[in-house]
Amino acid sequence: MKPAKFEYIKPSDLAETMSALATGDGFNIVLAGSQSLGPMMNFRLARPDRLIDIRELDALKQVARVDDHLFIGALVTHAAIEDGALPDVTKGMMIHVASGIAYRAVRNRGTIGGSIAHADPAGDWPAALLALGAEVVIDGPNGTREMAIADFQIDAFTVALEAGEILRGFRVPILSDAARWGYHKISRKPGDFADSIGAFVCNSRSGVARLVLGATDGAPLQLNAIASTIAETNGAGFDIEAARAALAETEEAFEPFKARMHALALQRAVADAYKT
Amino acid sequence: MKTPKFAYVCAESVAQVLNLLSEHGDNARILAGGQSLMPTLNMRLSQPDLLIDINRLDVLKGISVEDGMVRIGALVRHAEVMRSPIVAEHLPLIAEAMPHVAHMAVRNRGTFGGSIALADPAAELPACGLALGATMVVESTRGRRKISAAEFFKGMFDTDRNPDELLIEIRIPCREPNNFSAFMELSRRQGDFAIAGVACQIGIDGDAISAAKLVYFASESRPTFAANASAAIIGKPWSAKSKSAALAALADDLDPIPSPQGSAKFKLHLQRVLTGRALDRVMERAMEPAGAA
Amino acid sequence: MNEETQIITLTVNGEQVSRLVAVRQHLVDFLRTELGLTGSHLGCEHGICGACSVRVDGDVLRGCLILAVQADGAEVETVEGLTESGEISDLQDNFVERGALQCGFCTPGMLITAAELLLQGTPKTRDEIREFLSGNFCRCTGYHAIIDAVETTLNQRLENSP
Amino acid sequence: MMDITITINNAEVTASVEPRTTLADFLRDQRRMTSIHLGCEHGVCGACTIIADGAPVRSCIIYAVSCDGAVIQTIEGCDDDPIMAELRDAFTAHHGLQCGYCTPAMLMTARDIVTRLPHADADRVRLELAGNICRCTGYAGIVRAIMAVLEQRRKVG
Amino acid sequence: MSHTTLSNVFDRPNSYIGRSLSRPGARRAVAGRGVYTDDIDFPRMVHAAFVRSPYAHAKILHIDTAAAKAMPGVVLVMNGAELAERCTGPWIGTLACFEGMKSAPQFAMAVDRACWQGEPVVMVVAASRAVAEDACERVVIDWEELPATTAAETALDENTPVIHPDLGDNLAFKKVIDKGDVDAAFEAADIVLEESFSFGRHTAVSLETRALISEYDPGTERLTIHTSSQVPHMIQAVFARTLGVPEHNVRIIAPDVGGSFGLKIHTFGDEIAAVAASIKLARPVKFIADRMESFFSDIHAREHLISARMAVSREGDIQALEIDDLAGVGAYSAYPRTSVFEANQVLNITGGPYKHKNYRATATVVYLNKVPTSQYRAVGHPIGISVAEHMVDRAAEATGLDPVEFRRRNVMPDDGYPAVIAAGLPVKDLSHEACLEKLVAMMEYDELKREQAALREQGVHRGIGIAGFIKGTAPGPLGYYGVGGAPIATQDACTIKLEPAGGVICMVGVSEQGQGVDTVMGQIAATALGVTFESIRVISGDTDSVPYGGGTYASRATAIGGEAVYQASRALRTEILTMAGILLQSEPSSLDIVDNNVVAADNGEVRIPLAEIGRIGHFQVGELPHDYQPVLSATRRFRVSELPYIFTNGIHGAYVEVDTDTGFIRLLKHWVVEDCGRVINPNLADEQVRGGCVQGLGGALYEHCIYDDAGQLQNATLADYLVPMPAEMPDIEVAHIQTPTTESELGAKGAGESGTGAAPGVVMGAVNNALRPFNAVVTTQPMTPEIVLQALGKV
Repeated sequence: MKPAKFEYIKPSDLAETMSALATGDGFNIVLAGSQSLGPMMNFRLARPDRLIDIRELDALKQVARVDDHLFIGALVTHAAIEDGALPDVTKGMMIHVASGIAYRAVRNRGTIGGSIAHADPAGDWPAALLALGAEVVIDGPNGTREMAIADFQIDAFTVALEAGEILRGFRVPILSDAARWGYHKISRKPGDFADSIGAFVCNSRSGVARLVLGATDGAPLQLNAIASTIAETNGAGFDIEAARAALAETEEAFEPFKARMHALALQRAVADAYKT
Repeated sequence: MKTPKFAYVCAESVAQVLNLLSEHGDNARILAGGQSLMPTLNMRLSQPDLLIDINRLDVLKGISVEDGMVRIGALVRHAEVMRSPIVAEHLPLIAEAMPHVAHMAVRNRGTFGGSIALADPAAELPACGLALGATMVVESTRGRRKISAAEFFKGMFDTDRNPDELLIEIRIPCREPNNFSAFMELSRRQGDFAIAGVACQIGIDGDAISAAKLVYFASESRPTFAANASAAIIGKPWSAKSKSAALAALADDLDPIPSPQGSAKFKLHLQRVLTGRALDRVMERAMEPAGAA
Repeated sequence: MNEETQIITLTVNGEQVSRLVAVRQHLVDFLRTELGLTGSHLGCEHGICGACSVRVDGDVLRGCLILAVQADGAEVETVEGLTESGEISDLQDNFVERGALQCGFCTPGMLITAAELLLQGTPKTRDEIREFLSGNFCRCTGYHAIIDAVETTLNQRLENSP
Repeated sequence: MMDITITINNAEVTASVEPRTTLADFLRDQRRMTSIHLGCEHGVCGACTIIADGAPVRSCIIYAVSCDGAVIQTIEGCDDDPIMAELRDAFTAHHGLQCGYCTPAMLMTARDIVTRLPHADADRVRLELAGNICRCTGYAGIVRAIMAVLEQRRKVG
Repeated sequence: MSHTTLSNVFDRPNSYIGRSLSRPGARRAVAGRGVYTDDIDFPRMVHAAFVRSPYAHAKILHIDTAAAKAMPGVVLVMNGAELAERCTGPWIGTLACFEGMKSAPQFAMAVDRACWQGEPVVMVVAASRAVAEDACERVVIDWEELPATTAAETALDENTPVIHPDLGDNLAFKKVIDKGDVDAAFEAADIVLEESFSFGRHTAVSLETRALISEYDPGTERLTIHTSSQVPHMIQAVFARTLGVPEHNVRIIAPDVGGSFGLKIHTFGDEIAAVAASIKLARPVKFIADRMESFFSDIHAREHLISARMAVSREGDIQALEIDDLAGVGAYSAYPRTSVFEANQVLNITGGPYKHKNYRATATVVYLNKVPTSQYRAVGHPIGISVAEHMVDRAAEATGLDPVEFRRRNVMPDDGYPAVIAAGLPVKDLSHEACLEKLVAMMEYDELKREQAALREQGVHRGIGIAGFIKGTAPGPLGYYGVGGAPIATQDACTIKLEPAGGVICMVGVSEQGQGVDTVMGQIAATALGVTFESIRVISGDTDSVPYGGGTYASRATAIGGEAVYQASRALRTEILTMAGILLQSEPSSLDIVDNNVVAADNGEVRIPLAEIGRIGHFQVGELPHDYQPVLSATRRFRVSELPYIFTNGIHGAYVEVDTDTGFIRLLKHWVVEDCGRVINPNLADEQVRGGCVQGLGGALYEHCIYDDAGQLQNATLADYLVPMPAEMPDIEVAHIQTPTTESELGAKGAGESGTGAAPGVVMGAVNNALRPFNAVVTTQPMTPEIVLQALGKV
């Protein structure tokens, strides 16, 4: 299980990274934590011609509170978030999500940007950031653009990054005191890929309510209708049957067992939000 | 027996070498064939800071002859000299000496210039150079100069070449039709350092010896022209009398250095024996019908 | 002064290799320790015994008297290469049949040197064979069997070459 | 081939390596540090765990070239490390190993647990060990050993 | 046991005895796939190098290792005192059987005082050999030079400094053998001949230098050492006792050995230090002696000044021989085999082939500030044989007899055995007369004499030499081995077992150095058991896998190891036939084993294949009676019991040309006729003789460790220490006479050293024969050109 040959480049800044991404007719891949890409390379499932190692790009390591949200650089590792190295603007939700990802050795190296860009359906951050209503910040040959994460995550392993673009980081809305969050991951063993993820964020004062199902076969699903009834009923309004029915309507035809697990994950996430 | 550390430069041009030599002088060593230098490095007997590898300088290679002078580049391998038709034809003395130089594997790598520049008292080629009146061309950032063999070899491993000078080539006059030569050495084993050796070239005019150059190596600190012995046979036909005169005169020319290989008396004796045999052989060649040099 | 190193790229037994080497490392140490080609042996490290003989660009050389960095871009062959290419299989068979080796420590160097003599393809007397091998030291056999094996191989090759 | 300089067990090493060579293969094949074992080569089994820049990482899914300038610690460098000495004794006393193939990485991970989570309880230790597969011991001895060291260090304060 | 019953074993159609099989082990060597100690690497292995004393004798005032320790890559720096703490104590190289012998306690590395140039003083262990050597140059030692004792002739004089004051003087050992009435014989002698000889010190120069990799596992206290050794079990005991590791925890593995010749049966301080380093570091430590340090540390040998007297009757009978040998050894006596054994052998074997009964021999062994000396191939024989054969040649001339004729008259008769040689040692089964006649025929002696005379007319001076010899091989315990507590086994053992699939594994205590032990043992086992050579795998050289044995020294492998293999194989054969008898309901005596099958003894009909015996015996499914215990292996030990040695004999011939102008000697031709008992593999036996000869010729003409008066070795490189190379060596014609020894059933004697023993003597004889017209005599070895010219009065 040895990787196929590739050329290795370590650009020193964003501009160099952009030009590296653009040049060469071959297939270029960005290397950050390598915790997902590494195994795929060893399996020879991924066979890039050139690997562009961005681990030293300071531009992607920034963390800063800006107005009502926190900017988090794409290269921030799960372990940093887990260890509380960032300002806790999500009342502990991100710390909880980070510490549940894979194993410490993986979290030490794996990055939040890598997780989102890789867009593994069973990944934690795609569901969690969607529930938090985050926005993605993208640098490209023709300038920077922002986008709601919901629009960024198109399908399994598919995101709205154009050729030559790179994910600089995320804007995560700061949760106010009134906000509540719930997060529940079902997996056979700690550190395993998730079978189901339920994520729920609501703020009774701002009326924001987002209920997200992760670990589907594609991008995470937003069940906004149910979310608002839950918020309005302070959690009591969650009806598992309604949830299961809502899931049935989505194009993803979940098998009965899967649908049950997903509904259960949502139910526990909501319960988690309202436990005192 | 691992070499001490050093910096290594593989020179791309003579100019680069000369600059490095002028900058580092004695702290730098030229690496050509390496057949003498490397053993001293492995034994940590010399610890230069810089090794300048000149093996890629093609300008220092090649054997050519023009208007009576053979030019041998400093980097020419001994094996090439052995195979060279030019040497065979124009420098029979050197052709006869080559098989005595170390072993095939050493001759494949060791260089003509390296042997001359090292001036090992027991080496064959310095003596041949002196006997044939060779000229060493050296160059430094201050320019080129030619050094006659007589001035070049000053002592044991000591030559007139300054530390900042690179030996470029060796020019040796071609054999005159009336010149005849003989090379002989005694070494305990095939390819060993010699313990006695003579390179001699004589000129014949009619039936008299018009010129003679007897050069000895291995017993002295440097290749040594035996003026008295040579004089003893010039201007008269070859005879037993002139031969014994030469042998007798040798004691005034040579002052052998005792070593673990033998005492001074022993070495002088061997040089005498070799002188007799070498002169016999060269006179046989002189007497052969012309052309069968 | 710390250890100066340099990347060299060369062909060894037909295979291209590229390694970072200390400039002071001689070729045989490089072949033995970096490439695991332990067929070449160290008997003296000062160019006398011939146990380290290897072929560089077709010439048999003392592998301990040439730096690895000097072999950059060169074509190196060792006894392992000559074995795999089959060039000296007749010589090897005759060595074994005749008992032209005992401890075998000198044998790789002896084979590579004898191979150069065989390539010359001209008849040789026993003394000429002895002289050609005069730079290869063997302490076990006393050389007689080695001269026999080389002589037999040379005559076999001369017989069946046109 | 690329030139890299890495500090391994506080000795600076310069080497030339192919970009695709993983850190594990580089340490095993070129540096002959055979305590690093390959169990899966896709980041799951943990047998290749070493410490890079102070944190445990999977050395089989990162490239040596990307570790240029890094500071690497392997068990070979822990001969005189007091914490590792405690762990070694505990592992031996509590049967924290049988075949020993997972043990070097298990010890490097245990060292991270003991230093990063001084107040960890058995469950937390088990959670932290989730990424290090052991096929012989069933983990009981390993957890006992780590708990013994944690309690000993907590007692000493 | 008479030979008749045995001969049928060796004369059977499928017998391998007497067949020149080629060595399967040679295949890997010609492919460059031999595995010598330096070819082996282990993870985390580090390398040792040594700072050695530059002086022959000096006090160590202070050692500063700070700079060395600080160098990157250095993992350990250790001096003599620190090493001594890790050793159980110094060793003393004496043996109880050498009465009155004394030697100073010796530490592995010099403590306070260095006693020879080259003695290890500080060890550096680092990531690479090059870095270790760099660091050695950073060790600063303050020395106080002391006067050195370097000349044997004056070693015992009053004013010569005593190397080890607490020994009282520089005398190591003195011994006298006095048989018959020597003084009376000289009184009555018609002719008395006197001569004095000088033999130069030289050393083995195996092409693979000493090599060792030591690994220590602190958990199990297991010490595993790969080393180029001839005597794995002995060195196991030496390392264990010296470093305090339980002996059963020490494993010695001798991979391919690149030549040894006696060098690799001794204890070396640098090796002890490297092993100690591996124990301290718990990491593999590799120590490969490089060529230069080998000259300063490998044992030396053969430095002797010897005077001889021979009384001869006018008719040509040797009546008495007297020798007085002064041997200059090193600063300490070698452990555990001592440095006096060589002089002791000179006394034993000088004049061995001849009938004279009056023999007096004195040996005086003195310490010198030089490298310690000890056993090197044909211990003492080159000296004793050179002296005796020279005196015999002079006696022949003095009595007007041809050298061959004189020898015919004086050698012990072939029908006169068992007998006792002049020195008092028992001998049997020798063939001096037969060997002499065969040599004369091979040399075409008379024709050669005619050619010599003709050439002499033309001023070409050739010489013909003859030298008979006896060689002590295959020592028994009564001799010097093992007596006095040294861990030197003279017995040897073989364990042979039948494998499930019918293959046979033969484990022997003797070790392979390239001389062909593995092949010879395979031939013996195959013949004795009745299986094919290919179905046997011989294991040697690994103390974990082979029964306790003495290893290889004193030409004992085939003689003693071979007999153990023979006995064990016959025992296994009996076990197999017993089991076959049960399976086939037949009398075992009615069965035999031929080509891996149990067959009917009378008509050879195959009854049951050995593979079937193996399957049934090992798997025990149920074919055998419940109470029958199948025995599928056998171990047998053998030792020479009554004799100090199994003596062999033989005779060399040499034809040389001396250039009387330059003193150069050219070796034209060499002949050897040897009787080493039953020859198992003729080609291997012949090649041992040839290799041995050239090694002897080196000592005769070229090899000499040249010391100056200050004890500085002048020629410590292969360019200056001249070993025989191909171009100077002659072709060597070898023939064997086979008189099987009655000491064993196999009947094989030793063959490894007879070439070395007599070659110097025969060449000296030939040189002196060439110089007869000039009345010049050469009795100094090596016979360099200067020595010859001095004899000729030309220098």
